[in-house]
Amino acid sequence: MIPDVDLSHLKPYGDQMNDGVIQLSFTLPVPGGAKAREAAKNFVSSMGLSEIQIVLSEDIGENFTFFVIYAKTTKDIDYSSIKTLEIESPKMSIDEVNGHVMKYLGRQITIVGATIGSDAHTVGLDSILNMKGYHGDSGLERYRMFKVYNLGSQIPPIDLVRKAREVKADVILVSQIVTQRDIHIKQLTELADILDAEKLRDKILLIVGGPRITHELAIELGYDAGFGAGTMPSEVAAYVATEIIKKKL
Amino acid sequence: MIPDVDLSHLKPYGDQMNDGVIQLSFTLPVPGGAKAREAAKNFVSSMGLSEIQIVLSEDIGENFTFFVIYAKTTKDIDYSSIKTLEIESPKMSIDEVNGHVMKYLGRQITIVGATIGSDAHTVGLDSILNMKGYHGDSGLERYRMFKVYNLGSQIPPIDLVRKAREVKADVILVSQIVTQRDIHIKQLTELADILDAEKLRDKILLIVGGPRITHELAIELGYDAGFGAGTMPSEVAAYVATEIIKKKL
Amino acid sequence: MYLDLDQDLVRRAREVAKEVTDDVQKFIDLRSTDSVERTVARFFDIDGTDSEGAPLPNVIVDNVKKHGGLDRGIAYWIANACVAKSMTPQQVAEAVGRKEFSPVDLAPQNEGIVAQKIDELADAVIKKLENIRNTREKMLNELGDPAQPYIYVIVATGNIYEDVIQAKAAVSEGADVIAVIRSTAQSLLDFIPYGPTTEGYGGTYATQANFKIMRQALNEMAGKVKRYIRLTNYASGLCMPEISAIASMEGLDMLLNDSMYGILFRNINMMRTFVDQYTSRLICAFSHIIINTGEDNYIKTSDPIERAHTVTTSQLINEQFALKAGMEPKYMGIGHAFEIDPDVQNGLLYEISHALLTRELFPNAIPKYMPPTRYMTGNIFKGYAQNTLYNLISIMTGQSIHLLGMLTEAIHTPLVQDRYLAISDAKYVFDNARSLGADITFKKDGFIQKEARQVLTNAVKLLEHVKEIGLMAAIEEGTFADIARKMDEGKGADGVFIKGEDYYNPVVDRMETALKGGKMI
Amino acid sequence: MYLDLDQDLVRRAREVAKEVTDDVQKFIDLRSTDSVERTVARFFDIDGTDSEGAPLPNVIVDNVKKHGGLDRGIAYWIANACVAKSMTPQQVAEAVGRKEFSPVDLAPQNEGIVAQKIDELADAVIKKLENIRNTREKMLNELGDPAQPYIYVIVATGNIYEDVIQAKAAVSEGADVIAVIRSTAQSLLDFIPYGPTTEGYGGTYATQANFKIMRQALNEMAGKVKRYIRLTNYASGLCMPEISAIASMEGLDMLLNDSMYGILFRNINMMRTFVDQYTSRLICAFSHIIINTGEDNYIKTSDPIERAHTVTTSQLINEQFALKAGMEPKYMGIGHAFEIDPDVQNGLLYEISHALLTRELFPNAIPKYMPPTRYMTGNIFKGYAQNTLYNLISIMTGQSIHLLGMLTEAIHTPLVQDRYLAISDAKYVFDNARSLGADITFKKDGFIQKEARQVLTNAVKLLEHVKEIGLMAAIEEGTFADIARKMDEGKGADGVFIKGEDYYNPVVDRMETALKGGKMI
Ligand code: B12
Ligand code: B12
Ligand SMILES: Cc1ncc(COP(=O)(O)O)c(C=O)c1O
Ligand SMILES: Cc1ncc(COP(=O)(O)O)c(C=O)c1O
Repeated sequence: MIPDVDLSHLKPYGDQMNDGVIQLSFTLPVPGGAKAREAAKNFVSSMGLSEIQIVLSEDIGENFTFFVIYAKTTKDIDYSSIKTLEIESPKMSIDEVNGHVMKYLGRQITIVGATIGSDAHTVGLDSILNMKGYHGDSGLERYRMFKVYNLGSQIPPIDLVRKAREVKADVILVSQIVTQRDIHIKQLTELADILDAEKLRDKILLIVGGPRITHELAIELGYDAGFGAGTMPSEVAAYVATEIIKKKL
Repeated sequence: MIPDVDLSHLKPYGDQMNDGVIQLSFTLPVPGGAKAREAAKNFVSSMGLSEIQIVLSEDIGENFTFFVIYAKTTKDIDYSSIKTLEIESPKMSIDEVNGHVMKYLGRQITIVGATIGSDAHTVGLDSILNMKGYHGDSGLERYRMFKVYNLGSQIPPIDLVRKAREVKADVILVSQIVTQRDIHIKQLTELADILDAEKLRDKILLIVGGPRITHELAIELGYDAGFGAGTMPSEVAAYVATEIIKKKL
Repeated sequence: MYLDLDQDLVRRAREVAKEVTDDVQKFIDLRSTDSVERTVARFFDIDGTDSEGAPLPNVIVDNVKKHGGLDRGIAYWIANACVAKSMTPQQVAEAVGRKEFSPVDLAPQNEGIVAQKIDELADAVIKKLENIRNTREKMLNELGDPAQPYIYVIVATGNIYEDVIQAKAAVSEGADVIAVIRSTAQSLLDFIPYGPTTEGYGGTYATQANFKIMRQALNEMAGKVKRYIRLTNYASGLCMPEISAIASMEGLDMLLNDSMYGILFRNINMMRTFVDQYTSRLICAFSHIIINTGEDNYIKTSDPIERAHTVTTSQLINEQFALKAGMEPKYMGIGHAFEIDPDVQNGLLYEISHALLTRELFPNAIPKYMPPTRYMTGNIFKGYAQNTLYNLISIMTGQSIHLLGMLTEAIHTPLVQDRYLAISDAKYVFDNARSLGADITFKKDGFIQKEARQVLTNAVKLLEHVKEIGLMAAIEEGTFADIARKMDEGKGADGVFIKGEDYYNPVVDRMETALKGGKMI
Repeated sequence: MYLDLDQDLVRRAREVAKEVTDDVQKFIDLRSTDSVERTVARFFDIDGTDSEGAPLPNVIVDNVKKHGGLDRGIAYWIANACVAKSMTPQQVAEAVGRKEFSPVDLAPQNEGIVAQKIDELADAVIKKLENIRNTREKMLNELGDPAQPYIYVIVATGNIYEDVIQAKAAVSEGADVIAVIRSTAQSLLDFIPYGPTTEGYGGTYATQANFKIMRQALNEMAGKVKRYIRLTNYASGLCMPEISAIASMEGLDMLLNDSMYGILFRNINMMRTFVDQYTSRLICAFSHIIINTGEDNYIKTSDPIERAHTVTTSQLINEQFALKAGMEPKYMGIGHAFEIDPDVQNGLLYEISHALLTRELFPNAIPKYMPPTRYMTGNIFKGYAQNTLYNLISIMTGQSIHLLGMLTEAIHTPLVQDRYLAISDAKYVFDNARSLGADITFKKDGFIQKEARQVLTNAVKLLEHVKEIGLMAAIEEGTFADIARKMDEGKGADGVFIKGEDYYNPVVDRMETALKGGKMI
């Protein structure tokens, strides 16, 4: 840590400790001018910011005004007392994962993966599942003790569940990339509901991933785990192995 | 105005009316990781923002973490009721200004300008005072009815006042560009105090300008007016002419 | 030129591409699809939906199909019904929608009169399309064509009215082309939704009403800014020719229209797409609608350097299919993209090389350049820098249609401010480097020239292979984008049929005559 | 090269610049200044302040001056006092500070012994400086010299300890050079503040203690990142030679050091600056400290295109003055800047042309390229784009020292995040366009070549004129930066004096011998 940082009253650092400087930008649906600037200022101070500097106030046409602002926060937060709910899973090599599963489970773990609903993005899911993996980190298909079914994209939740039942899946991996208008929430909820309805939920480890997914959100939606941007396949592998073993013991 | 905008509950416009989306960036003096992300999130929600998306959380070394965040405001502001305190001065041509001063004052207006204190920036002041002016808008020296003394930069407030007294100035134009550590506040306050002490304050129209200056700040500091980034000389000329005439009548 | 390419190799590339597409064209000429027939229905002014909300063009075509008459072509059945019932095509369709009768069950009317009816209806279409085309071109000449590269931005709120607001702002900021992105995977719908829509995901539904609303808004703005503003939408998909039809009737200027996109990236049946794209492009060629091909998609998932030649290959194939549809090169928006990982050393030199290759390979076309997307991240500042270099390469290499990159590409569909920042950056860079391309040259046999030759050579190799086994077999084999699609699989296969010998499509027929004096080329 | 400049014109430019500076050098050689004498005192290890806080080097020099002995040079008086009182120079200075005596009042000691004392003190200095220089160069060789352009960033918090925190972060992000900006207008102080400082405006005071603190911090980081990290500060000003002295003793690598900056931009008396810069540069030359000249300042207030030749002119003059101080070209950080209004059409072509001109005119120097500043605005995104193009031009034209632009240039002194964004952008662009310069050439007699020739031609014209009337007269006439300065006006004029015939400066003498075997050149 930096010598004179006060962790129980943490503030943003601009060009000196605790100056609390932050940068903002946003657009107001009003024409540019003094009144718009005043509005922007009121809005920013309503967030508890002070020493507000409107460094750009640009009328971008059709009654929109774009602002770039620097301001200082009056608030501070207690860093020392922060608890994060994080996916804790040990770092494990492929052999360790395989060894582990062999030892404690004595059989392959069956995984079904898909991008559900109208979402056509496969690259994210593939980089977790495919041999090739992600940035040199091999995908789950490379693990001897995983049996992976990658259904691809635009899979209706109902089909995904059917497949899961058919192959007696231990794990479902869902990818959701498109989040506009919260469509991912709708689709993920639908999947969870179907699993409940079919009494499969507690038999299956339910995992979601995507660049806009957080573990927190996943928990809220009744999933076991959520993986975000930059996830490495090995993290997922280690998590799956440990959790399934827990479950089955 | 845009058809369905609600001016009494104005919110930022991201990609639809009232979605309230804003962008933020700031640095926390802690190392990167889940705990830092959580801290950033708490901090942002402490500003009354929701649906917080941390789109970048980058450990930039030496225990600093840089964040880029999108979030939605829960607050809205009443635009319709906003009153702005603005410098109101009519748009006037050079001839109009000269004619006006001739007619109502019957003599030249004497103006002393300087960048005070340790501030060495002259371009701003010069673009208001010099013949050449700013972006094709002629400077005050070009006005027949103004007598301009441009003292240049790094002028101690005391010297500026001495000069003002010596030439019986009607107007003092101060430029302040450097604002770091609020040095401009110190220097501007010093100038105002000297003028008070020397009982000159109410005899003189006291104006400050600079890219970080606002009319509001100027008023707070006991100045008559403040001009900000992109000021045109003609605005200043019109203001000076009308104010001095008011004063003298 | 900058690359001094081996012109024999260039000629060879075109020859092979032509041979590759010749076979497919033979296959195409024997077939039609439900969508092609619905296109005719739409041209005959059949619009609206039945009581269940099914679009009438689908209703009547499905009905005729169910009753086994479609291999004769929908035109005959509509005309025959019009004569029999002395109704307009619209009235016929509505009646069919009300299940009052099937056109197929009606007694065949006097051959001559029906033929006359068909001609009358078809001539009307052609007249109408010519008028719309001429009005557009008149407006273009009056207002003036913006300088290239055209500044092309996307609106994608899902709500057409919101789209209009944002499109207007974009135009006043300097946009030359507005593309309304379609709602997620509309390409997989086997019908075109009806009416104005306000709910879409990742984009706004392509409907005739939405086209009309946006076209009108842009024409207003064009008058204001004294610059012709082009409107773009998306054709590729299960309704490829129909979308072209409504686009031609609403005066759109550009359509995303790729001969293989649907097959590879949307798992649409290959016979379906090949047949559809032909009619779709005939319409574009006739209405002077610029097509945008989708080569950017190839390098969105595979490596942009190693697989650069697949882009070139697809470009050459797209060009040949467009020529077969009688399209002049100046309407071919040949696609490519700036997708190289920013961490690659000398990535910018590769980009310059690839961008120039497209430009020099298609000197008479109007190339469409696509921005960085897959390597954009949550670092919006870095994203802005990537887009700045992309803008620079575009002006430097003389691209024509320039789709702006968004600093928030990795995050959300563009906010108004994202679009403003993108447009102002493009204007800044284009103006600041306006004559750069004219002032530089590249070292003979240097990095850039070598790379371009390599890519072209690999493309020719690939084409030779495709020619060997045939394009369709090549697709089955997974030659393109590492994606394999089977001949008879994929969506919409059941919508393809072999024309009967009494098959007649009066609109296609007239367009072929107008564009190339008859079908065979 | 890229510009194929007329080499006769280049030769001519240098000739004239030499003649222009020859006269001034004659003038310089006859004179010394208070600051030059304080430099000697500092080299004799006189440091600290008196009870009023006046630095002891000032105290002793002022005292000797008051008592009329300075024209003999401070070295003699210190040595004589050391002998007389058998004190160290520091003890002498402290005693003088306590007003115990004036060195001038002390009885002259045995000539031989005093001379010996002087040699002893001076030889010690030289030894010390050589050691420091060698340690630096050893470290440089061990850790390795980063690739050019060096990534050069500024820290400017006003608080040296805060500066250290930010400098370390910058280094771990990829900075190669750290410059600690001086507190606003320190150049106008006729003394160097003493000790570590935590309060400054727009920058941090340049003090020997601050130099030491930062040097140590950077050495630690250098070890961590396995890259030699250079430290920069500012010399130009009233204490030009003294700053060089403390920099040389604390192992700095670069100094802002311009032969005319103080005169033109800080209204320092011209005689004072000319005399001071000579000794200042001797020290830099001897200690292998890279100088950074300040040509960027010319185009911060005047038009960067119309007045481009004033930059070139100043560069040539700076080069000649550096040569006269026995400096090898590789230590000449010839300054220039990317300051053209982004709204100028083809502004980028002008920038390329000007940047290449500097590069090709000084092939053996180590040019320092400065970022856009005056046309930066509150639009931080646009600012980031401007800096991205600046970075590109730098790598493309092969610049050596690259001062990073900050997206918030128009707003505040850099925040940590601003610096991070600047460094990551420079790394991205440099790597992404690493070999671009090697792959392009410019059209013969094209825009870029023509512009460069024009600028050089105008520079030669200007130099010819300056030669006509003499450099000092030219400055009085306002030839440079539209600023006129009178011979005897300006700050610090009273600090210049003519050397007596018994004047002796043992340190300067030794450096001149080491660098060029004696004064005259
Ligand atoms: C490539 C791409 C496409 C390709 C997809 C090709 C394919 N086969 O996947 C094509 C061109 C088809 C496409 C189309 C569309 N796209 Co798209 N696309 C992208 C793009 C450029 C890159 C995505 C990508 O491949 N990232 C690389 C992978 C490796 O990263 P990742 O997905 O984040 O995955 C990592 C983690 O998230 C995690 N992860 C992801 N999934 C899972 C699952 C599990 C179980 C786990 C454990 C982890 C995990 O692990 C991965 C490795 O670390 C993004 C923009 C961007 N730069 O992100 C837009 C983007 C995702 N697309 C977008 C949109 C809107 C669309 C369209 C809907 C646009 C339209 N209206 O046409 C269409 C339609 C697609 C559809 N029907 O859904 C938007 C989504 C906006 C939003 N947040 O809602 C984006 C962000 C672009 C934008 N700003 O508009 N797209
Ligand atoms: C040019 C320049 C310099 C030149 C100045 C040359 C000169 N003779 O003026 C030089 C190189 C000398 C310089 C030096 C320094 N500068 Co300086 N400089 C700038 C720069 C790049 C441009 C300023 C400019 O000319 N703007 C153009 C004019 C026309 O705009 P303007 O000043 O805003 O003026 C307009 C309005 O503000 C208004 N206005 C201004 N004054 C007045 C007065 C009146 C009465 C009225 C009515 C209106 C008015 O009207 C003008 C026309 O519209 C800015 C960065 C930037 N892009 O703004 C930094 C900047 C102002 N400098 C800065 C600093 C810190 C310095 C130094 C202190 C750095 C250092 N430690 O060495 C030094 C020391 C100078 C000193 N002692 O004060 C900082 C200030 C940060 C802050 N907010 O505190 C800036 C913002 C750069 C940065 N980000 O660090 N600088
Ligand atoms: C050629 C082409 N057509 C159509 C589309 C998009 O249509 P959809 O998302 O409905 O498949 C794209 C998108 O990349 C494209 O490149
Ligand atoms: C050559 C040179 N010396 C010194 C300085 C700054 O020193 P000061 O601000 O103390 O005058 C500059 C700043 O631009 C410079 O260019």
